[in-house]
Amino acid sequence: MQDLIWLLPTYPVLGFFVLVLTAGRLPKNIVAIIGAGSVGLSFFTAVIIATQFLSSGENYFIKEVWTWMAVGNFSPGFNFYLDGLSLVMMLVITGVGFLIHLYATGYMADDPSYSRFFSYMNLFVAAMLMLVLGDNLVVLYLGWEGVGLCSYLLIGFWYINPDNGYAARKAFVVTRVGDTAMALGLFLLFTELDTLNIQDMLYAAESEWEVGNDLAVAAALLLLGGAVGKSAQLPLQTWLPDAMAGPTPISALIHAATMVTAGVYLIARTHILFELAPSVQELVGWVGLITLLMAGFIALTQSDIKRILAFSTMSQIGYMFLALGVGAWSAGIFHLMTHAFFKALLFLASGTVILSLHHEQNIFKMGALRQKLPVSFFSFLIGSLALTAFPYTSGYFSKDEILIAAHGLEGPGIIFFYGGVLGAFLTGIYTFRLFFIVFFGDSNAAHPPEKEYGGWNMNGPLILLMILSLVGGFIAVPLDPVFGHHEEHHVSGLLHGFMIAVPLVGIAISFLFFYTKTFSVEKLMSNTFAQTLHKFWNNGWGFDWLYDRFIVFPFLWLARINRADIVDGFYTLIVEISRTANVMIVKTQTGYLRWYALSIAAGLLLLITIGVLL
Amino acid sequence: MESIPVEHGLILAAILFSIGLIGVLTRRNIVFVLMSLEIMLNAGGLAFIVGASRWGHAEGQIMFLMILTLAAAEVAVGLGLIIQMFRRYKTVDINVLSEMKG
Amino acid sequence: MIALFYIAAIIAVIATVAVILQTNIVHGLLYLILSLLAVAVIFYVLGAPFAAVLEAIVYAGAIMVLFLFVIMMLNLGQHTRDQERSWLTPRGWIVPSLLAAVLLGQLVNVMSQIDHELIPAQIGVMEVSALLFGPYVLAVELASILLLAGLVAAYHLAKTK
Amino acid sequence: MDITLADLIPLLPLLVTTGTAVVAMITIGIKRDYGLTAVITIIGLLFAALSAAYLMPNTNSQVTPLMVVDQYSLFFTVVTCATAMFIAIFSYSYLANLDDHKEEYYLLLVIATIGAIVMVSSNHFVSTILGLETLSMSLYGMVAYPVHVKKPLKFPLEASVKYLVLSAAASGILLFGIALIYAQTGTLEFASVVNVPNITEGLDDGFTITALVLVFVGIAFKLSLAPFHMWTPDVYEGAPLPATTYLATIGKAAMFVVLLRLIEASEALTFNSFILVISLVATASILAGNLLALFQRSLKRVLAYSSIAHMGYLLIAVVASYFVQGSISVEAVTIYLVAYMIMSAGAFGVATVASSSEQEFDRIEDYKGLFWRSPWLAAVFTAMLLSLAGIPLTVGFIGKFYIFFAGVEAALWILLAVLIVGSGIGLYYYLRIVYCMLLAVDVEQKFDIALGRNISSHAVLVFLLVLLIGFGVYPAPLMAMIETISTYI
Amino acid sequence: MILVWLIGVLFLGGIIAWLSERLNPNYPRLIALITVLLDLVLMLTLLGAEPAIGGWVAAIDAPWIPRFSISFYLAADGLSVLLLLLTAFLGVIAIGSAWDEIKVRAGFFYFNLLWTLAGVLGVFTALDLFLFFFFWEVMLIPMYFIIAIWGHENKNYAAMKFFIFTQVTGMLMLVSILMLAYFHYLQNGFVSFNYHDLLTVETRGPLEMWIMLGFFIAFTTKLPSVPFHSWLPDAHSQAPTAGSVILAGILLKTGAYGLIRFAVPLFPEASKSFAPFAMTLAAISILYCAKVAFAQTDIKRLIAYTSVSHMGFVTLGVYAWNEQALQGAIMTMLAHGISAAALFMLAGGLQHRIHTRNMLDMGGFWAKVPRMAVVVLFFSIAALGMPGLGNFIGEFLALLGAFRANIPLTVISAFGLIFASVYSLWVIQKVFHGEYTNSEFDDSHLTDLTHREMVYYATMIIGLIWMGMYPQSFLALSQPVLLDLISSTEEIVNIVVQN
Repeated sequence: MQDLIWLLPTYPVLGFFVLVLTAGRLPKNIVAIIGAGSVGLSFFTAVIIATQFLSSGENYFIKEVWTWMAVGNFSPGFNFYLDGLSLVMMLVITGVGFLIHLYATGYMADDPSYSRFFSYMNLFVAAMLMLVLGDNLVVLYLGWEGVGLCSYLLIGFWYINPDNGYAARKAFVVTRVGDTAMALGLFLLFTELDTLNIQDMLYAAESEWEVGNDLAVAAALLLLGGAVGKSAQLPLQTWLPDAMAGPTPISALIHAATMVTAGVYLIARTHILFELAPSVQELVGWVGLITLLMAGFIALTQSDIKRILAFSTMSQIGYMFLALGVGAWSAGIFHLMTHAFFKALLFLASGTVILSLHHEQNIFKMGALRQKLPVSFFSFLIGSLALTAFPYTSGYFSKDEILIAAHGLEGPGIIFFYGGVLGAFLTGIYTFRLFFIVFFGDSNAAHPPEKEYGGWNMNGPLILLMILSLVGGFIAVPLDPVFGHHEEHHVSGLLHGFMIAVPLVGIAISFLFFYTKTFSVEKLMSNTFAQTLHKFWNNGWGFDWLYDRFIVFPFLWLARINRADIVDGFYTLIVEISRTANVMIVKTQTGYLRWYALSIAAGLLLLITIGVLL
Repeated sequence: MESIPVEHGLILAAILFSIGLIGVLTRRNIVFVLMSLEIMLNAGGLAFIVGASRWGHAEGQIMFLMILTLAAAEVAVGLGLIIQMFRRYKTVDINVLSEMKG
Repeated sequence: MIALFYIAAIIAVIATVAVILQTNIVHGLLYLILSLLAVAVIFYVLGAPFAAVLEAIVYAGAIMVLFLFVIMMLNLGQHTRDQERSWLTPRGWIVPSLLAAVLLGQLVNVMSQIDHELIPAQIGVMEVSALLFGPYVLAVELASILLLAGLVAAYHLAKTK
Repeated sequence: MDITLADLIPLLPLLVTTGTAVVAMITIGIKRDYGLTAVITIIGLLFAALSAAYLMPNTNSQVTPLMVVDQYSLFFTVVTCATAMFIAIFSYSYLANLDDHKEEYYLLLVIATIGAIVMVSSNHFVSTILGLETLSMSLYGMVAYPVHVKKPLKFPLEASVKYLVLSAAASGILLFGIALIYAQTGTLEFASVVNVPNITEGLDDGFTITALVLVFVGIAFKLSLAPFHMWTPDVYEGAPLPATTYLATIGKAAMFVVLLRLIEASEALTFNSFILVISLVATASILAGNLLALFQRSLKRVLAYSSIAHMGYLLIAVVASYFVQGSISVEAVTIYLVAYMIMSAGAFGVATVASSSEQEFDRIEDYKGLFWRSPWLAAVFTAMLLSLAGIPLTVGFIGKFYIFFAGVEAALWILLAVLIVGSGIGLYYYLRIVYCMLLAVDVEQKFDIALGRNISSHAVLVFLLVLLIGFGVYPAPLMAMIETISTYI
Repeated sequence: MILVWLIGVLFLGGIIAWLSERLNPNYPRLIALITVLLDLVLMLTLLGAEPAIGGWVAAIDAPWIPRFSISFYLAADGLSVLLLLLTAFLGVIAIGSAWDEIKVRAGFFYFNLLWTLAGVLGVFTALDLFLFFFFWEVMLIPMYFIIAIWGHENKNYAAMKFFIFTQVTGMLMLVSILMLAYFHYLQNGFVSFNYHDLLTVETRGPLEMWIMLGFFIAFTTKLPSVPFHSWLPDAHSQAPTAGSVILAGILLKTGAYGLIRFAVPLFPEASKSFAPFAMTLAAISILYCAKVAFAQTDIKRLIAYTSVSHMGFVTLGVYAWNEQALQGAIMTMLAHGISAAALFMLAGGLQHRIHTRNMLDMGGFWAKVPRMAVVVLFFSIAALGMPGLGNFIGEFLALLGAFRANIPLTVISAFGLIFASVYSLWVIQKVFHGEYTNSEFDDSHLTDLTHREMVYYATMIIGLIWMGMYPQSFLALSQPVLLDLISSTEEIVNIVVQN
């Protein structure tokens, strides 16, 4: 049965082809069956494979399908590699993916491009599976680019609005910057180690390079470049908020649960390389820390429900990076999984809210939705609690592990720890700010919802995800064979209490500000410093501004001034010279006989002079 | 004692040749141009005779005869053209023949 | 004999210069004949009596008379003379003269390196004829064809239709 | 050295041509008949060509000091007579409606051909001058031939006067140069000017070079090499098309053969400064010719300017002849001349076929849309133009290939660069004409190009096209022949 | 002999197609199609042919111009066969794209088309350098006619520019060929243009660099590479669709082929020292033209500039001169041949429908022509190097190989991948996304792709996916050739270095 692992991506690919080739001629329910069903089949297969794998007791399993290309010693194949890590990823992708597909069958029901939507979704799942299951970096890169493409296609799904197109292109191009770095990393690894098969490569790296080797550092840095691009970490984070232009299930699937965590997967997958380059590993931690804090602050100021969630995603991935940076590989992946549950939940719930409010996304135009939208309310409640690491929700366990591991690290560990705690505090504030504003208080909606949108296909996934968000923390991930068993870190009870309490304080502050309105935001915002800060945060710490000024505008300017291609000007100049020469020389053809005779005499004189004198 | 330097003969021919050339270049009257051409050809003939004299050959003289022949033929054709030209343009100004240029 | 050469040469040069300076076309022609006759004298001095005779008869005689006929045919009057005068401006002269002078300078320069006295050998009609109707007989025939070409062309061009 | 009966056999082509002239003259004298004269001329030239071809394989004799009848001169005799015959055929329909006596034209054409034959067989200054002047004299007549027509097409008179005056001046220069050479070497045969008993010891090269330059300038004028080229476009434009064709093909080729023989025999290229002079003239010709033609609207003038450039290309091979071993550069000159004659005759031939003595189609716009009005004519024209541009599949490319080869062997990098630049510019104006023919027809039918009107001219075009493409694709036989004959230079 | 047939069939077919127009205006396209299909079938027999000595199949060597020992020497190896197949395949596609577009003087059109193809086949198989040059030039003339007769508004300029650029640089190559032949004469006593003979010529020293440059310039003009690229945007934008297809798909590849087959193997040492410079040019091409492409508003010009950019990877790969890089270059040639051809067809189809190429007038076409949108999307994605499609294999391998040769330049070139995404997605955005507003053109003919068109695109899509997912079938063909080339040049270079 494990041999059938190749079926995993095959189902969605088939789904994709069927949907593309029928080009929207199928009725919607058939499309839904194909679209969601193919992923469901994958999930089903994945579960079977997972049980078999876990029961087999093997640490890994390889299935070779065919050699992609063989050029000299470069011969990556379409081979599948299954171990604990890819098992988790595979299950998350197919499982959460299936739920989101299911949800989308309801969510997109009124969209004319129904079939196009599901074709892209299916392609995405296939690509994502290739990413996590490939046994070599080239196949991983195939999936990597594939998910990027689908992300582009789905962000720009509603193409009529040029802003969506812009967001889509931004997402693609910015991540491609990272991808290019990653490709260079691949080149470097292959040039030095002669293989791109991940396990062989890691083995070779381990045996050829000592810790801190420059090449290892360079390779790890380049891979990190790819990871930060895909996972929207500093400095390539700017695309993620804009990516919310896509339909909400997309935000849930791609920009929360799966694709954006690919960077985490990549680093975890090649963790040996990062261990060989401790400086880069520490950098990963720093990137995570800064991103999580930055995103937290930004989330405080946002008003778009999906953007808030997007920044929170960014922030949570920051935690995962932090985990990777401190070497808590398992914790990172564990958080990846729990995050997939509760963030998907939050996004899907926000989708229901948005649909019910006729595509209203501004939280200040919502309010008092608790009664009207009960499913969303509960979803949000559970999701938010998990997000803020409320004790014994799934997020609690994973975040706990990360912070404890950070605390246990020498050197910057203590900064990582307190930074992480501060991030948790911010999480508490912005999450419940959203929660309270949307579900409590007065209704500010222009079109108050008549009823909650959604049937079983939308609510079912929500309920399942609620359960997972609550109890997901108890799932034991089989990662030890992959990362080796790390020593358990412990913190003192007091510190642990502090860790638990801080997010709760955050929630409490939110409560006071937005529920009871004991404190007034307006008052807080009255001084200019606060306003400036707010504006600064609201604009994402000015990164977009910076990139526009220093990269985008110069590029556009260069493009504009050189539209006619200056190189061509050189040839035009030659033409002009010929033309001028022609005009000048034609003047010598005066038609006067005596002038002609003179030219002969002058020519004669000239030639004799040259001949005699030289 | 009874001798002339070769270069003097040649220089005389060169002088005549140059004068003929000046004539061709300056005169606008086509008859004068034709006459100047005759001077040039004649200068060439003179140079041949000098050469013949220097080598004691008759060949130079034969060449002179040929020049004489071609001068005659050229004058005949040239004068024929002058007649046509005068008939058409009523002038001997060579500058009227400048309709083609460029 | 030597003196004769130089006298004839001076006459030839002066007469030739006079030709190209003339405004009256018939005067110019007469100067040309003078020049040709002077050259004929030089030919004689250089030991080419046959050439001298031909120069006088054919060139100064026949060809120049042809010129004269045409000039008479054209019947160029006072108007032409005035026109000639107006054409002969220094502006028109200066460039060609300079050019020709420099050219002459070049020629004289290279020629003056020759340092060979020439004792004119007499090459009479006999030698020339022997050569002409010996190895060069083909030249005679070709010359006749050349004249034929001139004849046909001149006939065609000069005729009145 | 007297002429003998045996000498007459090598002179057969010349005799046949002369006989043709005489017969034609007598016929005209008895009864003017245009058709008959034309037929006599064409047949006469054909026989001349055939006789030369017949003699070619095993004739190599010096007939009197004046003429050398070897394979090389016979080859060019064949080429010359054949081309003259083609031009005679083109002329027939062109002149058919001329409102004047038309018979003398053929007489002049034949006499001109005699001159050309003499030139290609000449290794003696006397015959050179005679041949050259015979050719020129006839051409004066041919250029001005339609002078009596009430409304002449262009300006045949102007063309003829310009040609005559300038040509006579050039002849004067040439003769003066020959006289100086004669004064130095004491012979009128083409002989080495190097290491001859000088007039006195100590005479430096200046005298020799001056003499050589004078001769070269006289020849360069006839070849319309820059800066002695200015007459060319005017004369080409003013002359009736067949005369232009004659001037452009036979006039050039015959003169070039003389130049080639003279340069080889005189060893003039041992003087570095003379090489410099020729190189400069070549460069100037290539650049001036191509630049002048760029935006020219008259077809004849374009071809005139292009001929200036082509003569410049040929000079490169001449320069190369000093540096290379073997006969490659002579072959280059020869094959290029042949190619040039084919393509020039073809290009002018198309214009001639389209035109008549009453109206010449000389502006490039006249050929607008020719590709769709008369694909056949346009195809021939395009092939000829592409050949002039040196594009493969045509004999023009083979010629250029040889010149490149000679240039490379002689390491004449600067001249090759000029050649490339010139060819590049040249492409522009050739393609301009081609493009004009490709344009959609939006003008009324400018000229009648009915095939039946002058089927013989079309036949000639077919023949030229076959030669053009045939030698372009399979040049081996031509190359083999030229390789053999080139040893005679 | 089969190679002669391949070329001859096209020549003959061209003439028949031209003549057949008199019978029925629809015959020429039919005859052209049959001819090229016949050629394709004939080519397939080459795949099964047993290679003779040295890996060359179907060699024919007949004396042609004995004066210079020039022979009519055609032979094919794996590399040639790949390109032959590409040529015939795109030939069919080109005829398809012209099927409805060319109504005027169709006979002459197909004549030119087939003759261009014949010339290209000659270029890909000629092993005598004179013959090579011959074909090299021969293919230009019909191409000139295609642009000049059936081109768009500025066709004269474009056709002229195309012709002059390629012709002038061709002459440089001719000089180089002759120098090589002359060197052979000096060393061996006889002139030869035979490829194998010339490989043995020892042209060391400064001259080798100059001779090599002659080839290099000619090939990079055709390729094209900065700074010789500026003919291409004009030619492409003005050519009729089929012309663009042939130009982008096949003609550009002759330059790349020349680099691989001649420029480097004939001058291994000079190439080696020149490689950094060539790779720099490649990097500049990739980035500069990608940037210029982005600025274009004429959709065909844009695609043309992207072609230059993509061909930069070929130059990069060739001058890296190791197996991965060369395979990358070849795969790029094949894949770009198809993707660029398809994009030009699509742009041409668009122009055919709305009579403009200005992207500023377009927008929101997705709703109007969804099938076309998807197809454009596919090929744009392919062009920006999406893994799983042919272009990725090529560019990835080229960069992978180049990384071994020159890291900084490879890093710089890799930025081309980013730029490619910028302009590719810009086209999609500009043409298909956004709201459909129409004020600039008559949209009554803006119809979706027909079934016939879909068949062409489908074959090309399948081709690209095949190349992307199982490139082994192509790599295997060229591998022995490349290994041979690499080992032979290394031998020479090593010897020189030892000396």
